[in-house]
Amino acid sequence: GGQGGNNAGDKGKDTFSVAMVTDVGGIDDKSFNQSAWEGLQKFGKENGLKKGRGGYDYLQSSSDADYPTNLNKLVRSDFDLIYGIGYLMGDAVKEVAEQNPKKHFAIVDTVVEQPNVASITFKEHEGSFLVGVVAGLTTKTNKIGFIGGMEIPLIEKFESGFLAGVKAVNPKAKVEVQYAGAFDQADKGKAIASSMYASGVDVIYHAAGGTGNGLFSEAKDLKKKDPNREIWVIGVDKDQSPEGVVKVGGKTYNVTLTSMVKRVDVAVYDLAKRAKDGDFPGGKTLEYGLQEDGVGIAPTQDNIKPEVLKAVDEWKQKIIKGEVKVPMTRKEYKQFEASLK
Amino acid sequence: MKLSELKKFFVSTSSAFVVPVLAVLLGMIVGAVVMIASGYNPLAGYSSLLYGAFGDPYYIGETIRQTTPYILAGLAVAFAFRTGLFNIGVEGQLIVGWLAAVWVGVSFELPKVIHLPMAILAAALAGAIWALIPGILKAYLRVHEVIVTIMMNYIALHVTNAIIRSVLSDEGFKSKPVHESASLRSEFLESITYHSSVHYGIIFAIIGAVVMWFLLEKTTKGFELRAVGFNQHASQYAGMNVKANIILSMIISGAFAGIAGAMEGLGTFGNISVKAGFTGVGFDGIAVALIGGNNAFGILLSALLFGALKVGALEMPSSAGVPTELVDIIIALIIFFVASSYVIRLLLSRLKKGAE
Amino acid sequence: MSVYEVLQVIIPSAIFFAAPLIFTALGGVFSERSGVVNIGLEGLMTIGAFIGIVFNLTFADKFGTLTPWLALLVAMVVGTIFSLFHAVASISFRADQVVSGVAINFLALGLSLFLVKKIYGKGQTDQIQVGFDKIDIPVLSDIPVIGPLFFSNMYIPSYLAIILAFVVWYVIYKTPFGLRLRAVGEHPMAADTMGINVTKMRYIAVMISGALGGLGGAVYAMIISRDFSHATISGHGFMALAAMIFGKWHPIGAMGAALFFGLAQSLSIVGKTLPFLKDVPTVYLLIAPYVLTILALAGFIGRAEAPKALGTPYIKGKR
Amino acid sequence: MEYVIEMLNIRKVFGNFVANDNITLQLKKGEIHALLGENGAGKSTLMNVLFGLYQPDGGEIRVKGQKVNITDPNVANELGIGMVHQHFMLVDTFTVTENIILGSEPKKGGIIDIKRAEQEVRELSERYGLAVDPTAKIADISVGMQQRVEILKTLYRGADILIFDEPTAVLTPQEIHELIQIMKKLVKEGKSIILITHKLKEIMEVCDRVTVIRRGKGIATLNVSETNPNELASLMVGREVQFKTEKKPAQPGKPVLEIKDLVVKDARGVAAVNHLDLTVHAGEIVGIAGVDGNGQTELIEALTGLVKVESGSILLNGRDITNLPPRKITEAGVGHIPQDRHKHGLVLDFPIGENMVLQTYYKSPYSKRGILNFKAIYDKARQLIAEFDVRTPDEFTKARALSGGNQQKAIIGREVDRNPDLLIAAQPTRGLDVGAIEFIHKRLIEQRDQGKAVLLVSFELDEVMNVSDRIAVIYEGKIVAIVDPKETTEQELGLLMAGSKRKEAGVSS
Ligand SMILES: Nc1ncnc2c1ncn2[C@@H]1O[C@H](COP(=O)(O)OP(=O)(O)OP(=O)(O)O)[C@@H](O)[C@H]1O
Ligand SMILES: Nc1ncnc2c1ncn2[C@@H]1O[C@H](COP(=O)(O)OP(=O)(O)OP(=O)(O)O)[C@@H](O)[C@H]1O
Ligand SMILES: [Mg+2]
Ligand SMILES: [Mg+2]
Repeated sequence: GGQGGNNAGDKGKDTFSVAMVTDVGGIDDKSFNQSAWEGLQKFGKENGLKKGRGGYDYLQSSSDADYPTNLNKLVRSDFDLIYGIGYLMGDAVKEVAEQNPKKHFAIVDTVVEQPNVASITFKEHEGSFLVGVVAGLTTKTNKIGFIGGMEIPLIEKFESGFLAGVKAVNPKAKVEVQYAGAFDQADKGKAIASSMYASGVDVIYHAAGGTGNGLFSEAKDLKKKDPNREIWVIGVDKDQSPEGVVKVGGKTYNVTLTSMVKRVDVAVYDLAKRAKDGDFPGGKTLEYGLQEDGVGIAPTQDNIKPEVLKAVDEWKQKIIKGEVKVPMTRKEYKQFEASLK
Repeated sequence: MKLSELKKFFVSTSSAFVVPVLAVLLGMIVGAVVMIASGYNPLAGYSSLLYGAFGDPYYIGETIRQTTPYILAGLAVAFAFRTGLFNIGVEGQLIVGWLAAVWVGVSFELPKVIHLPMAILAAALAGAIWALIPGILKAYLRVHEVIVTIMMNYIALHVTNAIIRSVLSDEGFKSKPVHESASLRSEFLESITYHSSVHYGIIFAIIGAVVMWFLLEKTTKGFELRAVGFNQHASQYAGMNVKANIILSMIISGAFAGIAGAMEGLGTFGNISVKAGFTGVGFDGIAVALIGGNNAFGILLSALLFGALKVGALEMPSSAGVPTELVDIIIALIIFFVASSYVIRLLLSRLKKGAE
Repeated sequence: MSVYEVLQVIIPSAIFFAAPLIFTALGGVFSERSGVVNIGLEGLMTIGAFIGIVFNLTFADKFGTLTPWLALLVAMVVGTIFSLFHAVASISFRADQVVSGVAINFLALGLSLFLVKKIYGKGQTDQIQVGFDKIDIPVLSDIPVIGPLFFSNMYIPSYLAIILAFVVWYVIYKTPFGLRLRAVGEHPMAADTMGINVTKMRYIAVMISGALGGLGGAVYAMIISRDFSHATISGHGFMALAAMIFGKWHPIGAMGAALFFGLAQSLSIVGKTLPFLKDVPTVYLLIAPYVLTILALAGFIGRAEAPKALGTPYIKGKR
Repeated sequence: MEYVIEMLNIRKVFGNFVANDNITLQLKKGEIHALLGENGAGKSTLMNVLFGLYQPDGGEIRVKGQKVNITDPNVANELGIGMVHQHFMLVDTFTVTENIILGSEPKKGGIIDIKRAEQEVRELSERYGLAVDPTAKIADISVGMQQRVEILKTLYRGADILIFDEPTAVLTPQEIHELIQIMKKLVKEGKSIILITHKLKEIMEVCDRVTVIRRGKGIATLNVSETNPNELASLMVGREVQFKTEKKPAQPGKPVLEIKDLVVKDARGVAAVNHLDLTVHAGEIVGIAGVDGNGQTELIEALTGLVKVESGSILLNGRDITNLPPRKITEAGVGHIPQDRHKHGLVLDFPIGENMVLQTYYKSPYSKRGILNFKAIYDKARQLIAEFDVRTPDEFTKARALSGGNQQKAIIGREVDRNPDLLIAAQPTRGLDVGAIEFIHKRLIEQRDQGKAVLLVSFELDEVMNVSDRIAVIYEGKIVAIVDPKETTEQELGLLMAGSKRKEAGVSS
């Protein structure tokens, strides 16, 4: 929708405006959309912008077909930098960017090769490796679970990194991997969690969005029933410790062992800042890993034993230094596993 | 014209147009009440809705693009309805149609005149096959088509995802784009609509509506299908093959649904990616068909209404602060009023009595 | 895992999975037995889930552990009121029952999300803090073999669902109300000539389906998702509808079908951990529950006879 | 004079149509009062007003001298009015007892006391001689027993004024006989009865007085003892009616239909047609007489290809049509007027015009290269509507909106027009008035005279005796006798139908 966008609103254009398009989850999905919006809000507030046109804003999509429409709406509202949040929006960003070569775009979680698009990706496998280390060293049963939303490359990164982390510190531990086939089926998540915990698993890591709600509900219910039972959830994307709170009698427990956080907010904020300063990295891919503090383990670490935290730190350094290359696909994981022997 | 004559005219054309139009109006009015009650400005809400649907060529393009699959999904539901079957499986048939169209679209390189029809045909075929299963079960074992089609939706979703992952991509999440020769995209249409994603699919959708009308109302087969839909016993007495007609009806319904998928695969998206959930188009198709009175022409209009509401809704949060969900409420109200047309007619006939 | 261990894993999870479907399907049984198609079960569940969560979040501090129970009650009441839309349209206004059911689904989702945004200023609610507890039934859970299968790690609402199925069976097949309800669904004019108020019966039936659909949705939300968003109820109402038809419009049948769905679901999950299924691609396990259902229908369940007057508005004096 | 019911100047309007135009009907205590009129004259409407299903637009109703306002069937029940409806009001999936107690169930602790209810039903049925099985499902019992259930329903509620709306239309002669006995007994018990029937013979046999209505207007009320069938018929139709259809002697030609050793199983797997042999020749009408349930339905279904034949053969003009699909049989030259016109005869939601081509729509000129030719279809429809006197506003009117008689005329027109070599007519006049019956009988004979074979299946002995050239008596799936209608009596036929072999009956065909 270039027409309106390219020449309109030039007057008084000293502020730098930013906006993003979310997928159906919206800005309060407790996941990457929310995180991205937090980044934008931070940028907006720091620069004295108002929410809305000419400041910072977002549009929520109600189906996949809405992505181009929403991106175009933002183009026509003349925002200076427009983010598409989520791998699903790759094609739409590519297309709209081609049609509006003078505009600046950013895409999160996938790569769009276009001179006016900056791509932001995360090394989820590195973060997942660290929580894998936590899981491997925390499990008492040597049985660990991983629940994935859908079998797609993005989630495979979580899976492979996690498995590698576990294997690296606890070769005897077995990781059971299940995919729910959806990001929004809490009942499926709960059923999977129920089956895993019943079969002796004591730590489950999930990369399953709303399906993970079911995991938390199962873990909390089990904890509530038997507060002495050691049973853990590892959260994803954000610090999910608030989700893990269980009150039994007068005591408060938390089933969240830790979370693998993905700092979409940091990345979104950084990019906005660079773009405002005239340093828009068009055509480049910005990878956020451990080194960039783009992924990592959540600040809430009360449930992790100190020696485990120490190990986590050691592995983190190794990864940053490049001594360990964390696998990001199942194939790479196989090689990694072989290399351990 | 005198007032009473006006009233009479109003009443005489009531069944055809006035009732649906009144239903839409009533839906809008109650929607306005909801907006006022929750502290929004209905004028701002509706003007942004209208602007977002038809405000300029871009929005018109998007509205048409959204209308396209709605027409075909509506036809699919309606076709089954007209022959006495309730196809809740349009969603699944649409997904497999989408898959098949893209599959053909990326696997071959052929001249457009062959490739595009082939891709659409593949979609129709896939949808038809997906609907064939509930059709056969219904015809031969009298298994209720509603359950089977619901189950087939989930199967379609998961199987399609698996195929995208393992066949159409290298363990990835989306297929390659379909070749230009199989694409419905049109530079021309895009250029006159400021780069909207409108594509040639609308032509196929309109052709689909004409085909459905012609097939049901004008052909010998359509006569049989309608007869079986109304009265299976009498049809069997009259020598019609009831089982074959049930199956055929599901096949045709599924084919429409499959083509709706092709519109997405060859037009709007140009590829297929792993789906986290249903597209919703198939379920919306039920409402489109019902508002359109299960008739081809009615469906064109109701699909347009749906497309406009859905696309226009996207404009409401940013320019009027009204949540998009309001549109779902309005849609529900419109369906409600269309369904209650008996009462509207009753009121109109009271009006008529008053006029006489 | 031994067979017994497998059962120990799948049975409890099948039951909690099935419970919301059972409630809702029983609601469907009432409505459809009275002759009113209820494709709006999905919407009724949505409203129930929404109300249950909102009530729970709002009043948890006030009512403590009683909160979830009260939330269920309120969800039932609101579900009942909401179902009046369907009742008025399809009974009094003679609307096509499928159409008005579809309207219910749109309205429920639109309205509840609209209100969530209005109340919380965001698209989904927070998580509830006070839910239902997993319990072991005293004494019964100590019975060898069956105790751990059926009486451990369960939720009370799951038992209520199963008990309710029997209660509904009793009501529908043993009481005058049930006899009249079924008569209205089979041959409304006959019922009318016997002095039964067809309209009233159908209103009651649809309202019960609203109450039970709301209950099912609230149970789902409070036990499983613990919050409410656009995806909380996604297809569960349709699964309940399928369970009702699968169960041949019979309360025990509907319960059996819902449990079958739950069993198929947890079987497919456990399947992944069984040695011989370990390397089966995930997709086969994902579709297994649905394929099993179709096979069951085609294989041994066969045809189902709907109530004869299902879907037709009753108009006095019309043949 | 003591009237238990007085309906005075009752008026009932549907839209613009006046169904009851100031009709007056007075019922004396202890009498059987006939209500007579053509199809659509307004009889059922009048009774539905009395029963509270319709509200009158004018006039008043008095019960035992008291002016009453019958707003719904509950009020009617309380006033002691019970009605046996023309179309049975029974729930198929319920038992006899459940149907009877529906709405006033005996309870014990909140649940239905089904044992007590069954006992009460049993007692009631014994007291009035209405044999029923209280625990049987309605779907499984005969039409006659269903009707007795309907009567018991009214008695169970303590009705002493009973309305019977065309109770005999669906009954076999035996059942009619039983019903007449029951009515006499009921009157003896002090009940009063209004009886609607098209069968003048029945009126003459049981009724005390008769009220005749025509096109919604009351015509006359007479003492039955002072009138005769001819007078009644002309009062009701408004012209002279012939009861005995005139016909020339048959001139049978070559065999058209030959049924040899036919075995057909019913839904339960029992041989309903059991080694049946029958031949129908060109130019003759063969009537099949028999008590309902002796294989008539299965025989027709086998002839028309709707059920599978177990063994034996069916030849049409010498060609084997056994187990061919219905379409092939139709094309081979079989026409069929089905027993249940709503279920099998018509697509009620289709225009009457399209119903006229229900079997031939795919043939020229109605269809060319898969496309319908509506002009040809509606031309044909108009022609048949005129020719067969189908009373309908136009050919685009839905079949549902036509009266039963006119629906039947449309079906007959359609079947006759296809010019089949064999015309199967199953209960072609069920529920029709004498005028319509006369018309239909004439048409059947006309077919015969044109050299067609006609197979008539009917439970009405009158009809079979009147129209047939030969009568084949069916009993337990076999043809047990073939008799000449001119040389037999109803009594003899009745005995044969009941299975007692005629001494010299040579079963030949
Ligand atoms: N709801 C209705 N609206 C309009 N007309 C109706 C309706 N119900 C019945 N009719 C009218 O009823 C008439 C049929 O009644 P009628 O009593 O003449 O048929 P019938 O002979 O009793 O039919 P059957 O063979 O089923 O007994 C038709 O003329 C039709 O127009
Ligand atoms: N519900 C209705 N709506 C409109 N018209 C009706 C309705 N019921 C009956 N009629 C009209 O009233 C007329 C009388 O119908 P009614 O059923 O009383 O006839 P009837 O005398 O019982 O006929 P039959 O001998 O066929 O049973 C019908 O011809 C029809 O036109
Ligand atoms: Mg009548
Ligand atoms: Mg009649």
